[in-house]
Amino acid sequence: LGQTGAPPPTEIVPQSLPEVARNETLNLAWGVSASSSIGTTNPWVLPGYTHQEGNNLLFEPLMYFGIYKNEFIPWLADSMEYTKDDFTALEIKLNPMAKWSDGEPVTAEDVVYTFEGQKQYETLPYHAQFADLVDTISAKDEHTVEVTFKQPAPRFKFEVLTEKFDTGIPIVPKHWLEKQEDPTKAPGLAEMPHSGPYDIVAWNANQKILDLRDDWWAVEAGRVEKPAVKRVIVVNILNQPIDTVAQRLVNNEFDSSVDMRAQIIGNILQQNPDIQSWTGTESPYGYLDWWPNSLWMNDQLEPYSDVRVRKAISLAVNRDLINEVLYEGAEIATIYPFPLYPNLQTFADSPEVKAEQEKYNPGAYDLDESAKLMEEAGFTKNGDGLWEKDGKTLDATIQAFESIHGDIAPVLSEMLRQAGFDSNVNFGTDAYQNMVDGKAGLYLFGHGASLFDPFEALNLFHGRYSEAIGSSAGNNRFSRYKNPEFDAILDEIAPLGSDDPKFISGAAKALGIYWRDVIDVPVIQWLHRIPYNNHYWTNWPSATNVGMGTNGAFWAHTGMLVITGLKASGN
Amino acid sequence: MSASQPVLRVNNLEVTYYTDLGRAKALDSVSFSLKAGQKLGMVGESGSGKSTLALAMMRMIKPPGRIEGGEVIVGDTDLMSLNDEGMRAARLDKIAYIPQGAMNSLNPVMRIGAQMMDAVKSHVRGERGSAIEDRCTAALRSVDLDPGVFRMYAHELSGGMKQRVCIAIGILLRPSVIIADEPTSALDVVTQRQVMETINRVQAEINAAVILIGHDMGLMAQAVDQVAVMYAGRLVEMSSVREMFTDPKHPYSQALISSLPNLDTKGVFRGIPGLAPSLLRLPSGCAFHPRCPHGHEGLQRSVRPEPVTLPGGRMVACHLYNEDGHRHE
Amino acid sequence: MNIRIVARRLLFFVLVVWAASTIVFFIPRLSPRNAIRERFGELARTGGFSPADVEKLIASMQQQFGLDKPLLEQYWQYLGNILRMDFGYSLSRYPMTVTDVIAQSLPWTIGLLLVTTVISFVLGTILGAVAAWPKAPGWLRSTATPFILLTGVPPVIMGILLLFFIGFRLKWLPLGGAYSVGIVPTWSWSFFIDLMEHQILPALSLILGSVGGWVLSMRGMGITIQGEDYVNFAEHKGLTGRRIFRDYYLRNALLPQVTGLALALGTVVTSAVVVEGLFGLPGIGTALNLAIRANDFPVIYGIVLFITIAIALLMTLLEFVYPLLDPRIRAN
Amino acid sequence: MSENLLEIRKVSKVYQRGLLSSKATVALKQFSLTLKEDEPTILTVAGESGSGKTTLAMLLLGFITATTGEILYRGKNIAGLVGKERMAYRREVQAVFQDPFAVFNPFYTVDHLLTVPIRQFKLAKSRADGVRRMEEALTAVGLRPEDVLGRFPHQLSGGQRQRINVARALLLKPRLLIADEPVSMVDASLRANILESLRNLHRDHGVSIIYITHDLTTAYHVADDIVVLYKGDVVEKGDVESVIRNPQHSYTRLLVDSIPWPDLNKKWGEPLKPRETV
Amino acid sequence: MTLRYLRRNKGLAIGIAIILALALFTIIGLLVIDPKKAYPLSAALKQPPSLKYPFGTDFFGRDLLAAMVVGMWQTAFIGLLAGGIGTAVGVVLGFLAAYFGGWVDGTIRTICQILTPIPVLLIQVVVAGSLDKRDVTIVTMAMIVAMLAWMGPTLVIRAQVLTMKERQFVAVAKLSGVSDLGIIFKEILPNLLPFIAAAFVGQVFGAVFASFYLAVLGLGPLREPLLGNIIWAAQSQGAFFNGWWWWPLEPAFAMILILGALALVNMGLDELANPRVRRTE
Ligand SMILES: Nc1ncnc2c1ncn2[C@@H]1O[C@H](COP(=O)(O)OP(=O)(O)OP(=O)(O)O)[C@@H](O)[C@H]1O
Ligand SMILES: Nc1ncnc2c1ncn2[C@@H]1O[C@H](COP(=O)(O)OP(=O)(O)OP(=O)(O)O)[C@@H](O)[C@H]1O
Ligand SMILES: [Mg+2]
Ligand SMILES: [Mg+2]
Repeated sequence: LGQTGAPPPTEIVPQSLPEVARNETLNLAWGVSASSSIGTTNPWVLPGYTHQEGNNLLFEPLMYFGIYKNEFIPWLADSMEYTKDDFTALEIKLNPMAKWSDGEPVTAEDVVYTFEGQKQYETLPYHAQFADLVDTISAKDEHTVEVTFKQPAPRFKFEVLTEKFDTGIPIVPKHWLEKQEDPTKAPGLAEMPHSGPYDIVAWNANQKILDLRDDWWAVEAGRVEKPAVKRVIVVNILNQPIDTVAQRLVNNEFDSSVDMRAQIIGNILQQNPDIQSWTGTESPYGYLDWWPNSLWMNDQLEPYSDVRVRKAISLAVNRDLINEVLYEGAEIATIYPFPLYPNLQTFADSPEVKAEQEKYNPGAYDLDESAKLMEEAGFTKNGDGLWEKDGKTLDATIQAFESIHGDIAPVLSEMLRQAGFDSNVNFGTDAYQNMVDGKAGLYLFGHGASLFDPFEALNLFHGRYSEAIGSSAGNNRFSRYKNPEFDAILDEIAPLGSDDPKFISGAAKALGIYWRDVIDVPVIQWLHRIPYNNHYWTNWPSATNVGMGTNGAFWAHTGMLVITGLKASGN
Repeated sequence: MSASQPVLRVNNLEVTYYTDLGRAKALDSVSFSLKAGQKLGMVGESGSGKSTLALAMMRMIKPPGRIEGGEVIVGDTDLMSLNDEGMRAARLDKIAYIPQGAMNSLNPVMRIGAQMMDAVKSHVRGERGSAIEDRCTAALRSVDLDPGVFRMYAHELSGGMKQRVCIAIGILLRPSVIIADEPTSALDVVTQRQVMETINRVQAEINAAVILIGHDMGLMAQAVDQVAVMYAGRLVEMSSVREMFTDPKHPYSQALISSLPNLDTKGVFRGIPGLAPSLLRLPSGCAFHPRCPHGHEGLQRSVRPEPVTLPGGRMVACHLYNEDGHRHE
Repeated sequence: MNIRIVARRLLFFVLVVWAASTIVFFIPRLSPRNAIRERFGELARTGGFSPADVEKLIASMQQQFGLDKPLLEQYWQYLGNILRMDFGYSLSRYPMTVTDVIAQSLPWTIGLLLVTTVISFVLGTILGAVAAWPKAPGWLRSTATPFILLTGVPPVIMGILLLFFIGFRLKWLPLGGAYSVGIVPTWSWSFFIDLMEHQILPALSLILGSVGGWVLSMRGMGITIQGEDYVNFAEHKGLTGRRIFRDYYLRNALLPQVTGLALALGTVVTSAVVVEGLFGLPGIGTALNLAIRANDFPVIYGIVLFITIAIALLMTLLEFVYPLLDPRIRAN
Repeated sequence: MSENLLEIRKVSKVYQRGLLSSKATVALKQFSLTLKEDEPTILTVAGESGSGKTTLAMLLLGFITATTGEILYRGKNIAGLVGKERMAYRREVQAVFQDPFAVFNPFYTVDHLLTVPIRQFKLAKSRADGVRRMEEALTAVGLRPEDVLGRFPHQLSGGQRQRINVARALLLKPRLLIADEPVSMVDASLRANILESLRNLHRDHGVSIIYITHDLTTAYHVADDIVVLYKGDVVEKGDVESVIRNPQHSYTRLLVDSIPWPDLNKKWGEPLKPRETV
Repeated sequence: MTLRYLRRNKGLAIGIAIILALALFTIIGLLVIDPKKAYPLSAALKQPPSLKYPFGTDFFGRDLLAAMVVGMWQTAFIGLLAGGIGTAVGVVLGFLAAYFGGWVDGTIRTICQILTPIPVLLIQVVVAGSLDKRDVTIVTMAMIVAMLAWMGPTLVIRAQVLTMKERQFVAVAKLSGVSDLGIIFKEILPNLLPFIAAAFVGQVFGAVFASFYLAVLGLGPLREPLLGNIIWAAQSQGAFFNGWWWWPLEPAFAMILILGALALVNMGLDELANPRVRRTE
């Protein structure tokens, strides 16, 4: 057909497939909307986001991070240490037993190749970090790699080199990739050597089948016990309606699935007692994701540049009603721009934060007060009961994403409407772009920043990221907020450790400003409500069984640890 | 069957159409008979029931019409008493119908031959294909068509040829009665004449009784032995062609004959006054009385005239003639 | 058939394809939106992308998809590519090409749609023919009525209802998927049975609502044909009812019905977009639906074009087949 | 020399079958004819089906244009008429068509056929005047106005409908009337009435009539002169008496021979006897 | 006369009856019900049908009775607007093409024929998908639907005008001095009314169907209680699984009623316009 460029990936069709009993098989229901390029196992191929569909069982990182235990989990690397106090050099020591599926050892050369690749290829996700920060990469011996930085890079180890949730980089095999014409375009298929426990044996549009291999290095190295799951089937549910997927779970067709809305998972648990959630059979059923959602505002765009308008909008949000309507009474609504993970909960409970909260009362719902502020800002209510200035109603269209905000966005929009804001929801695929370009005033989005201390979340609002409207905001820097007072506090606490009292009081002050200026309106904590079916498999992670401390999504990078930790139920 | 025995006897045939606007009695106790070899011309105004009669004899009246009674005896079978399968078998075999619109009577997507063969196959069992084909080409030849027509499609034929194909189909099984409903009205005069001559010839060949329906008196004068006149669903007169042209009895027939253009009366026009009645609202008594020159009084208004046979075998239904067939004065 | 006619029909075919490609090319480009950015937004929004310089990435992708060139140049290139049946790369399933995506989903769609279309066409045509045939027994004629009433039910709703009543409530048939989880396609009887079990509900959703349309058009055609003199004459010839039905009535009424078949394909594919999704079948419909959601415009346009070409091709083929069926057309 | 009402000069009409087809039908070849203004006449154009009769009528009415040759009406080419002259031509050259049903717009009552020309040609001074004229015309063709006015075409018989057509012609008092097979779709028993009306129109109002037919029986009775067409060619012309009684051309003879005369003494194929007395 | 005809043409009668009933429901509903109740957070949540909420309420707190009333009205509005535009364009183009013939006809006919094989709904999806979401309103929805819906009526009307044009009453009208425009409007148009009506009903059917489709795909104006939107929302909230069966079923049945009634009327009008079909009864 005269195509140039990448060879097309193809389905992986097994010659013959050994029988594996249902009770040795793990069926996972998953359907990333269309983004799976069938046959693409090579993690360097973009925008294949394929670690979510089972490829996380193929490629491994240097280290994982167990969020609920707050600790690094050494993996291909035994250790990873900054060798200079100013965070400008890092030494990585690999586990000498680590090897690829073709029997070749995983060596320092592979790590260097992986890093150099990120530096070299623009399309790889960590290209910018490597290009901006990394100075040299060298293999000191077969199992040791040294990285030096152009400037202090205290968070590089965690942000880039460690896999947690959906971030971090997997190590790739040099001896295979370097032979490919273009390593960012070779699909990989079943041929690409990998270090993880499973092999891909079949892959088409319906499903992806991965079988356990016997010679996984991690068992020999004593990292984990030999996995019980002999076969993993990632079933593509494509865009089947969610209630059908729920019913199939209830029928024990699936052992786990994508996360569900509160109502549905509640009903699933009711209909099949074998199924549990992160919180057992209790609401809110899910674990906290790192992505609390705010109603973001473009602080540079009229009339959102007026703090009174922002506050008026904040006052229109009825968090109790949100909890009641959408989450069956579970306390999901939040006033913080960060997830309340253990360390962050401690921060939120500190007297300094409590004092700020008292002062600004960020969760208040008060329509009268809201109206007063709007009138002060020069708005009047028109015949339809909508705020209007100079003959134009205030455009309060909320940019949001249908697949994840399908329940909350319409409810929020209606709340604003009841407070007199001419609100609507845009679920279009242009929603994100509108935020990035600063075209829109209101958007529902998460803060993928803080996991451990509040710094990264607060740092999203640092003036140095405040791009003018029209130029694109950096990721998550959509509020375009600029305040020297705020910046000064952040600059002051940046070099401080997170348990330093000065850090805590500074961070609390910054959080106070965040509330005072209503930089955005925090709305809900983000929960992953994943159903776990104990019919065939037990030892699912939960609030009471944190295991290695990873989050419970089988599709996250850490999903490999979840799957290999499962035990047969005996059914 | 003796030669004088009629091959076709129609007795008191009645057909009614049940329309939205009411019941229309399209045939009202029509009776006549015909001998083998005879040609009967059936004339009358449009809507007088000529086609209905033909269809009723074929038992092909479709809803909302219904045959309400009467007999159609061909040979010695009453067609009305046959079951559906028996009637199907009788069509074409005992009584054949050559349709009014030959232009559209042939299936445009089937070869002529196939349409002839299936007619034969539906009636004759166990005849070999080639024998049937021979029979068909013979029929084509007897209507002056080239046997090559067998392999042609309808659109490849002219109007006259199509009409002849229909005739050929009609005589395939040598039926004893052939009904031709206006077989030539869509053809130009030259072709018309050829077709009529064809009918004459094949009739002579198989000695069938032929009923020729039409309203062109000229054609009747040229082609038939007997003429029957229909008026508003009734047979009002039936006599030999000569008698009809020289001495029509019924006032309607008289008007009909005198309205004809004649070679010797150039430029004289005499139409029939008044309008044909609607079957839904037939005048009481004699249906013709509003147009009749012989008065509109008494009997004519109230009593329907019954057919009477005049000396010499002519039949007429008119109050002017009494039971003995003599004219009232 | 003479060369001129052949040439004219081929020209027509080319024009159809050209018109469709042009519409498909320009309409979306009239809007100021940028599909690649939006696509990366989809990835970035779950926090999946680390805070890399997304802009750079986008620029590099733009170049790869040729979106940095002037519109007209893109258009010519695009037309050229279509000539080679090359619709480019899928945005969301890169490095798969659109052709790969279509090729992968096509068998499912052909399997489902063609079979259902043929079934509903045949069923509808026969029922319609019978419904208009006065000699058919009353009960047989009235079997068409429920189907006619069902024409008002869009396949989506039909699918939802079937899924709810037969799948959820009665649990008679599987709830979705092309075949059972963990089975791999083989040429075996057991696989075939399993496959069929999964296709019944989606097929019914498509069939039940569309039979009525065929019934109606056939019934209308049948009534017209029935009034034709040649059908009457066939009866006068004393043919059996069966033969008249088959050779004189059905055969003639069928001709216009066949034209509808090619056009119906467009509607059926559209229905499939939702029905395949409802039942989790990996066909063209699902591919399109997913592409719409992912704003994967090369795939969307590729599929729309592909379907258009398929329909136009079918129509062109029919134009050539038609004369074989109808001698009248052959003559002209 | 009197003025010519109509002059047809070597008119031919060729129908092209489609743009790409090379097949063409010559429907009329080099046809010439002259009608005098002050000698109204009835001229029959006869010929078999497809001989070009209707084509001639359409040419005269200006519905189609001649491929070659020209048609002059009162000395002016009808293709070049504009404004008042065109209006006058429209009014003065009228037609009665073959199918007495098709000329009625089924949406309207039959009145429409008469009221439209009255309105368009401003024939009446007032509404009442218009109604009077309509009634006059209907009566003149032997219809009772109350029988037909206000009815829909399908509620009337073919004969009635055709007579309304003649009444329409009468109302317009044209100079030239083109009657294309006016009686071929009418019941034999009603033909006489319609032909009679046409004759009256000619006799009483001095209208020239071109009577188009394939039926030589009626042609013989109605016309003064006859033109016989065969595949677009004129094969014979002359006064009707001599042409029919003594055809010269073999085609004319065949035509005459095939006439089914409603006369028992004149069987098909027998030669016509010259007329005994007039 | 009409009544008698309706008794025979049962489909038409039933179709019209259903449409009248739906119209009545909508009109009375609009008079009696507060349209605000058709929008989220205006009523108790997730209530099954009861005396207080005869049609129940949905996940977002819409009173489904109000939602059905408003949704029905909006659906009808889209249908009538899009159907009207499509038919009007079709009639005008059809007349232009048929009456003036020549290159006008050639162009219009060729364009129609070329556009016909293109799957309209897919194009509509492409258009709706590339619109800015804020621009998707009830009216734009109707426009998108109308955009490619005129070819059918154009070809039908063209064919009818062509046969009409050859009818002799047109020739007679010319002889009576009627102008081209007069012939189009006074002689031909009235006779095409049944065809135009049938085309219009067909267009309305198509428009309702298409707008429903776009809404079910999530491409409709989201906040509005369009029937398709309600079904779409119910689907994405897993209504059946959660036991809120009334939520998707009500708009589904309303849709079936509307489309079914339109199909019946269309069929009936076909019968009226095409006397050949009528002949069987
Ligand atoms: N299907 C029908 N439904 C209702 N009335 C009918 C039907 N067929 C015929 N008629 C009526 O029956 C009467 C006789 O009709 P028929 O066709 O037999 O007349 P005809 O003498 O053959 O006329 P023509 O010379 O026009 O063929 C007419 O008044 C006609 O209106
Ligand atoms: N519009 C047309 N396009 C092409 N050919 C035509 C057209 N009209 C008539 N013809 C052809 O021209 C010839 C003469 O036709 P015309 O209608 O004038 O014959 P006619 O003498 O009136 O026949 P009839 O007695 O059947 O009415 C015929 O061969 C006919 O096929
Ligand atoms: Mg008849
Ligand atoms: Mg003619």
